[in-house]
Amino acid sequence: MEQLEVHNLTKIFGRKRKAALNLVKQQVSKTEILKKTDATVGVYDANFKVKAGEIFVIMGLSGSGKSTLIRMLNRLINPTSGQIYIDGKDVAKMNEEELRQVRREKINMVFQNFGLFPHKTILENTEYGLEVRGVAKEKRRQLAEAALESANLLAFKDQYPNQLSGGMQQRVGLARALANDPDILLMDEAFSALDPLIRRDMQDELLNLQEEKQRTIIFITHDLNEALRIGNRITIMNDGQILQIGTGEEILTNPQNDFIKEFVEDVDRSKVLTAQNIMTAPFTTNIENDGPNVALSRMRVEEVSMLLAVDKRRQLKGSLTAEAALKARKEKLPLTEVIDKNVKTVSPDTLITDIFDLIYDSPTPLAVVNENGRLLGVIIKGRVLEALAVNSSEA
Amino acid sequence: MEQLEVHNLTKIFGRKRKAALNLVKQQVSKTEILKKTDATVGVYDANFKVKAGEIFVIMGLSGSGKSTLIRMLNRLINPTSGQIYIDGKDVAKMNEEELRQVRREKINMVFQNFGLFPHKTILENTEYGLEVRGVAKEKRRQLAEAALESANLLAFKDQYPNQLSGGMQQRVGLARALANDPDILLMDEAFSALDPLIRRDMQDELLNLQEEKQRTIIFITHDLNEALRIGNRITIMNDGQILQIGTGEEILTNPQNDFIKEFVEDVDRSKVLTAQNIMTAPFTTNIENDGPNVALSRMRVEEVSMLLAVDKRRQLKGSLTAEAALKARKEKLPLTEVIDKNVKTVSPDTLITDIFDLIYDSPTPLAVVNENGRLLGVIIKGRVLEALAVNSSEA
Amino acid sequence: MEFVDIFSYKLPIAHLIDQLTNWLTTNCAGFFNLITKGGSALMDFITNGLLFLPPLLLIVLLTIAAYFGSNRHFKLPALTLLGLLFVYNQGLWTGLMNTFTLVLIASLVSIIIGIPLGIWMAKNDKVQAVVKPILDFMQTMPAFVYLIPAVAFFGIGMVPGVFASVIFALPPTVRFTNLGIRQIPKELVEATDAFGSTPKQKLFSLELPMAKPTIWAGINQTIMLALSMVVTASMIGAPGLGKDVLSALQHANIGTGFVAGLALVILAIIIDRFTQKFNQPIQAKPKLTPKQKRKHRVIVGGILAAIILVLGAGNFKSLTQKAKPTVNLGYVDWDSEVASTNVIAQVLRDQGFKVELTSLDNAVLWKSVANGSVDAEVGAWLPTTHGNLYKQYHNNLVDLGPNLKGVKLGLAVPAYMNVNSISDLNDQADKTITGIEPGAGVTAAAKKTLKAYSNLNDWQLSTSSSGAMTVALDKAIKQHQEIVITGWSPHWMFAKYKLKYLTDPKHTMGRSENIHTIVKKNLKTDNPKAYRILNKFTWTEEDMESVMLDINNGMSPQKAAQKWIKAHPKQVKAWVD
Amino acid sequence: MEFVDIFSYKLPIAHLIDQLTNWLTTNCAGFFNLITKGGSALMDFITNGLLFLPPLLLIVLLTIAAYFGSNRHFKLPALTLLGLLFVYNQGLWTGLMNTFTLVLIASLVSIIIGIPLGIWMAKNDKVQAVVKPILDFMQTMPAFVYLIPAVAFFGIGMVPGVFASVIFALPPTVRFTNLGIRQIPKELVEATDAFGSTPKQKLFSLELPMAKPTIWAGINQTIMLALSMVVTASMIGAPGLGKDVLSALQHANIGTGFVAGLALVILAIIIDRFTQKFNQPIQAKPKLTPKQKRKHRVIVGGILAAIILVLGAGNFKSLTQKAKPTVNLGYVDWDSEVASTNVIAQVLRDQGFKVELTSLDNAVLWKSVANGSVDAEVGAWLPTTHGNLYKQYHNNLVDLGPNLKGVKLGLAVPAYMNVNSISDLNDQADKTITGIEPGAGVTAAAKKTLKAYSNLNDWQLSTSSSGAMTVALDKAIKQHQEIVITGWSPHWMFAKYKLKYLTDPKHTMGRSENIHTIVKKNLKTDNPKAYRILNKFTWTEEDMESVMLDINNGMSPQKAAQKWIKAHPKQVKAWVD
Ligand SMILES: Nc1ncnc2c1ncn2[C@@H]1O[C@H](COP(=O)(O)OP(=O)(O)OP(=O)(O)O)[C@@H](O)[C@H]1O
Ligand SMILES: Nc1ncnc2c1ncn2[C@@H]1O[C@H](COP(=O)(O)OP(=O)(O)OP(=O)(O)O)[C@@H](O)[C@H]1O
Ligand SMILES: [Mg+2]
Ligand SMILES: [Mg+2]
Repeated sequence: MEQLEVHNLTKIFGRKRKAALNLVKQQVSKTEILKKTDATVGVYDANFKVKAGEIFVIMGLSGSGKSTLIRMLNRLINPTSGQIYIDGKDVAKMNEEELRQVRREKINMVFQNFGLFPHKTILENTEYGLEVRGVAKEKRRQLAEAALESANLLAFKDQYPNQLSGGMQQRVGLARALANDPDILLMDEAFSALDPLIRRDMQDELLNLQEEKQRTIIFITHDLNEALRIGNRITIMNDGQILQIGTGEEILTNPQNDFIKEFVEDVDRSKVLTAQNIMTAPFTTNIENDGPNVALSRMRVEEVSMLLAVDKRRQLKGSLTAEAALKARKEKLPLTEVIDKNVKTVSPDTLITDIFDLIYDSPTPLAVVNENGRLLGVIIKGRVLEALAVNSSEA
Repeated sequence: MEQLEVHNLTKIFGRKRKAALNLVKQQVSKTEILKKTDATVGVYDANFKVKAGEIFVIMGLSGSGKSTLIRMLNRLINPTSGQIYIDGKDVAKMNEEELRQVRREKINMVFQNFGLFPHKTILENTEYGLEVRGVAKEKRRQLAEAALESANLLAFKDQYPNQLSGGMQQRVGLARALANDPDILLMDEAFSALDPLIRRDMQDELLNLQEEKQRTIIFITHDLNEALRIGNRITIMNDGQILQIGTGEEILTNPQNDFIKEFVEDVDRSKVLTAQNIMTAPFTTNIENDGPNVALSRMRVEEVSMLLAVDKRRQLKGSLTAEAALKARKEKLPLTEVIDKNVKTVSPDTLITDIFDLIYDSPTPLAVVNENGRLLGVIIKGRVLEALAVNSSEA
Repeated sequence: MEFVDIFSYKLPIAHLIDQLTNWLTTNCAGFFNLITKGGSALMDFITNGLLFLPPLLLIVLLTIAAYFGSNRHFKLPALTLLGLLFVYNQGLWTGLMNTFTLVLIASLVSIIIGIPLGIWMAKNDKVQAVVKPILDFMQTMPAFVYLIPAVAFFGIGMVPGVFASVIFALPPTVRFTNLGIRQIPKELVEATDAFGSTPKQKLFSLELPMAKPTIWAGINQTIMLALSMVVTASMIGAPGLGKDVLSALQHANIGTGFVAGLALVILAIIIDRFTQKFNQPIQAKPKLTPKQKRKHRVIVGGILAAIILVLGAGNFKSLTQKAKPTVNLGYVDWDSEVASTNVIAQVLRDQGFKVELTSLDNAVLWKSVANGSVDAEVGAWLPTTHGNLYKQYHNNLVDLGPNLKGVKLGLAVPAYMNVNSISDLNDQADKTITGIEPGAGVTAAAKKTLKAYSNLNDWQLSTSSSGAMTVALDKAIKQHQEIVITGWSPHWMFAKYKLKYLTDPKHTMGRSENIHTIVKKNLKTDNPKAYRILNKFTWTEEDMESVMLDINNGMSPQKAAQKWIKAHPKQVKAWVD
Repeated sequence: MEFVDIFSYKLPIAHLIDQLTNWLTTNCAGFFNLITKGGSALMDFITNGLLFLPPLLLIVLLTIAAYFGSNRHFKLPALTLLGLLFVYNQGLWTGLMNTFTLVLIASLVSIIIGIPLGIWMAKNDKVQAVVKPILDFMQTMPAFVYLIPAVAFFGIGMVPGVFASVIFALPPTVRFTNLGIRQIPKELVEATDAFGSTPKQKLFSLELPMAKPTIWAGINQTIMLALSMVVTASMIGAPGLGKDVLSALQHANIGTGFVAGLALVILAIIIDRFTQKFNQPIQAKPKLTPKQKRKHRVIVGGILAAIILVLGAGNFKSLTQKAKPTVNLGYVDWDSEVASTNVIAQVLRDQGFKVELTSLDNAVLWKSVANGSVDAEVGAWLPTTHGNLYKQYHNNLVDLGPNLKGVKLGLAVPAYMNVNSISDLNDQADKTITGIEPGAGVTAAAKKTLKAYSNLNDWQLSTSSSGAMTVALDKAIKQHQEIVITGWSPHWMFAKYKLKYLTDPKHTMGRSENIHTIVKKNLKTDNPKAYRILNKFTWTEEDMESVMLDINNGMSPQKAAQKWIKAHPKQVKAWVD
């Protein structure tokens, strides 16, 4: 059993729920159903599992049911049908006291509309979750101030929400949930009102926290780059239904239908794809075994003017140009003496965007090595550009 | 006089405004001022002009005063000091009746927090601006329905705002302002809650409308790509002050300080920069004048294996490889006979993102030609990658 | 010490106020008179309209309205029906209608003044600073203080009652309109501002709709306070339930006072529930389609038209009652009267008259014949039972003599009781005579009897109502217990049970009576033909009892009358020739 | 017809209520006594404390409190100072303090009950459905109805006053607490829910703070209504300004009544402004630094301590004062009763008794003597005027016989009217007799008169109140118009205006009456000396009128009584020996 499991979750808003349900089963469109029954399909038949420590991102069109889905997880909205298991217990069947316990201890939320209390100061707002849990006054002040500090709002702690800008309010909502340190965090467009810089900071913060302590996060966003940056898995919804669930790469490289393809079209692939995705097999020479002649003949065969030099354990040692090989042959030097040790290397999970800087004026390809120095592949300019092309047959 | 001019506009929130003003003049930081005086600097000494028909984008950190600035333009916030001229009249000095007239006829707003009326249906909300202006019932229903249609919400017209998702509510706010067809449109993060697809649609919609009828739009966004896509000029604010105003390219290529540089770091340059920005001077041969020898010597001098072939009027005719030139010399053919006419060309304003597809597997560089077929430059892979690199000395 | 002196000098405020009141009374008399005249004309208009409809009809109509108004739920109509029937049953109908008029006008005036004032206060802090203490003044200055100026200005009656009620009841509407508008979220106010709304547009499209729940709560308080002033208003002569309360309490009749108070409460609850309809949460109402809207409008229009029509009719009727070629028969809703009235009504109908039957309280009935609002009644028991009414009104009506001779009053007992004369009574039936209404003639006679017979001097007369008496009788006979009742015949109880009159050697129960026909003064000239028929109408106890029996067996009164007429063609012919 | 029967059977609700009251009174006496004792102890404690400080000192202290409380603005302290000085200047200080205690306790009780009830209603629709009609009931059931049960339960004094006030004043707090909580935006409720708040946490951290403005508006209404009940409460013996108002109005001294009312208004405005401090918009209050907070706490603590100290001191003083046997005299605030009661009170005082005078509504007074909360009264007009009260209570009190013989009831007219006998009346004064309270004896007599005289059978009797009647009389005489009133003497109107009684050939206005002394049942054993004096007390119409005249000329009743006693040593000696 995973930490969070959702089975056949459905929510219909309005009176004629049965009729709407029948129609949705017949694949009638949402607007059609609305016209006919005055009922809105919020979510229909959602199924997924989220592991502890995972960041699970939900994306989809406006009105596709993301908020409805996430709000059913802590039962702010009562599901029309379906089960929600948190640590094996069905939230949909809990009584009030159990539900309260779960909300208090396990699951917190950042609201799309912030949900700040207008009569409480920023600090008091941030303390709220802790207060509810009965944390002692001093302790909770300390935790809340720390959370505000990391949201860069400590200076404003004695102001009231209406004295803050939209983005600042959003960060207060964020700090309030984070201060509470829940197992599961539901974040409904939690970064939408933030500028790029602070947004990046907050993303980093989230990822850092995630390293420290494994939280399960359900994250709604409209920013695919953000989704790809922080999400372990991404799900895409439309008209209340889940269309695809997968890692960012899966979705990007293997969209299940045209809708998803179009949906991810605009993404900045350089921020998603990594060295690993675009590297090609390298032409190498084992400098511990090979002599210059072997190397030169190899170059001829492969029609290249350079090889990467590795040792027996495929540790990258440098690069060997044709000239250097010729020189070694002429002067009878071992290859180890002539290789250029200044090979630019990247790790396999370096983003393409970070490769630009290295590669654009580099005469040699970049070497991709893992943390042990083992050579995995090379990156050539053409491949970089090919990967960024949307319509290339394979990215 | 431009349509909108702002001179020395300043807004300080709180009581001790004088003291805060003195401090801000001494370059004391905003948080410092808040601590000392309990007053917040909203906007300090803003100056800019916006031409009729321009889309003027404001960006900046959360809390940097964007909303405050924009809300002073229609005087929802009264400026502490400064002038705001709309069509030559100072809004800051208007009496109530004049102000009402201006708000009704000239300037409309999309609110960051939507500002929908909970007791009115979507349609009634959308009609509101028209109703205020006294548009006849039938007419206004028609206009409002058209606006809702283009926001893809017509099906929901009889629902109430609290029955809609966040993004849908935002679109209602948008439709309400657009239905009113104002001269000046203030849009405070008007697309922030929209998913990528609908957001792109709405951007297109806005640009289309802008072609039909020249509106002046002041647009706050946190999405640099969006800013670059729709903005004629962009201004960047921090701590209540305007740091830089310029076209997207100016800002991207010539950020005035490190803050702005960092701010624009994350942008997907491939969607901003065009062929023009990255092309290099081409090595050409005038095939009407030059013979194979001239071409070959040129190749030798420039250390390239290929030249672009142009005629006297620098019309691109094709490409000339070294082999082809040798062949021409050998067989005494005119160069016109040996050139490869299949050169890939792009126009100067092609986005880099669209160049990827062409260039990644192209053995030759791309030629940049204008609409008259005149060769302007070439694009080589290295330059493409260099342009995308953030830290390259010049992009 | 100068200081002490200042305090020992009492400011002559009291004197000033006296002078002010005097000045106003003498100098603004014209103005006050105008208001008084206009006000009482309006209120008479409404009350007449309300009283024009028979209570039961009005109750049914209101129940139906409640049914449709509450989206066909059953709570409100049930409440309306039972509550109003209770009031009617307790004989407080006229009071209720008068009170309703008073409260209606007072509330309307309060709302009409209060909402604009509240709006003004909400928009302007200076106005608020000035108005607030005035509101405090209005609510805490005891009503008793301004009752007397109210009388000085407006005389006695409804108008000063409304004046006093408005002073006390106005403030909540003002306060809560103010509060409601001030509580509207700032961002919504900004949204209206940003579109350049005029204050008026802002008011009607944002402020009033959003503040509605709070404003309605204020109006509800206003209505409650207006109702709470009803008793006070009655001190200056405003008619209505307040008078009933006050009069009961002067006699320390807590129970009676409570019942009158309960009628007020019922009115309050019904008004509250009806007005609550306007105070639903913003989005609860389902959106109407244009068709439904049209239907809605037609219904509302229809209801309004009906109300206006009825009000108009009530007043038109009361203005022009003599012009109509109809015969308006009044009757008290007793079995014998129902029988006779229906027979004569049917006879008149057969002669081509339009006959209106109005069931009235006995005193009202006599008053109505006297003032001509009713043409005739055929159930005047004379000389004893209705003797005092006759004495009061005899100058203003015409007595056509008996239509049924030899009805009887007396003490009656079940036949199984072993007693035959009043003077034989000693300790039967717990020494209690079960009587009817305290004001009835037979009650007075029974009292006289108790005094006159020495064997009865430790007996008591337990008055209740005719209904209660028959219930008690039924119960006693079923259980074969002893009971002595005040009886009269014709009455169906004599047909239903074996009863016997006790002989009355001292004749204190009155010798046997006759049932007279009485008509309004100028019926003879207005409608000579009807007058002639009424004048000739005469029948016997058996005739009447046969009709009563039919009715008692479930036949409708009209049918029973028709049946009797068919069976007695000659007798009827004698009347109409 | 069965249907007809149902309606002629009047439900015996009135009877049931009477029985219920009786049952409660006898069976729950212990409980009621407990409340009464506790309540009056508390209220005495507060009032004594307040009255212990010299008024001027208290005024200054309150002004200073206002100054600091209002953040050193000048409006509130100025209002406090001037307002209270005015009250003091008008000699209403004691009344003010008593009223303040009454209103304070009534408001506190209302708030303590009302807010939880309102919260419960807001959370539970079923509770709302049940409570709402009860609130309607509480606000519209006329206070007069429950005054008598209140006396039956709690005797007379502050406690039943608080009881009556709470019934009327409680609903707004409940209603607006309910409304305020229901109006809280849904997204905020969701936010608290999402964090797993318990209902209690939700209440205190969200609902109460957010609903505060609305709840305070409700509390403000509660305070206003409690203040508006002050006069009513005084009818059952609650001391305070209400008494001053009532007494002024019984004499139609509009000005004096107005001034007493004004003192109430001043109290209202000061309370309102002081409580408004709690009701500021959410974010207006500047955040306090810890140091300020500490300072704040010290100040508040100091004030509380001071209050407790003063209250304690005041009560210590009053405790040490009590020793003498008390006699509690009740009276209706009519001129004649004021005169006689003050004379006998002064006589008793001179004999070493501590005498408490309580002015009461007439029905309440009789009830109070009957249940022993009042020892005696010397103004029972028998047999006619108070005949029915006598009949009701005669078993529970002792009639010591007349203390003044030969008072008179009758129809009276201004001397300029050209009519001398009731039988001469024909169309004078719009055929209207201006009467007093509907339940008064003279009203009943006038009704009888209307019936008995055939020339009056189209006349009507317009009942109102004694005060209203004298105003109407005054107005008529000023404008030299015709008026016929129901008169009785001794009454000052005969001294003030030239009036004449109309002769009454049929004696329907009642033969002349006597004024009796009545005492509670066991006075003879409880306080034989007082009983003896009361039993011997008897004087004449001239005696009484001489006292009345002095009072009417502005002498205080006590002074007038002392003067008369001084002038009639022998007569008084006869009473006390
Ligand atoms: N009503 C107010 N009272 C006091 N301070 C305010 C008020 N409104 C805004 N401020 C302050 O002014 C500053 C600028 O706020 P503003 O709303 O203009 O920021 P913004 O640039 O729109 O930010 P965001 O991108 O988060 O919407 C903030 O520091 C904020 O705290
Ligand atoms: N309370 C409600 N009553 C009726 N319909 C609702 C309600 N809440 C949401 N809906 C409907 O459910 C659908 C899904 O709404 P939801 O808020 O989940 O969308 P979302 O995916 O979060 O969109 P967004 O990205 O715009 O926030 C919408 O069509 C909306 O109209
Ligand atoms: Mg959402
Ligand atoms: Mg903003």
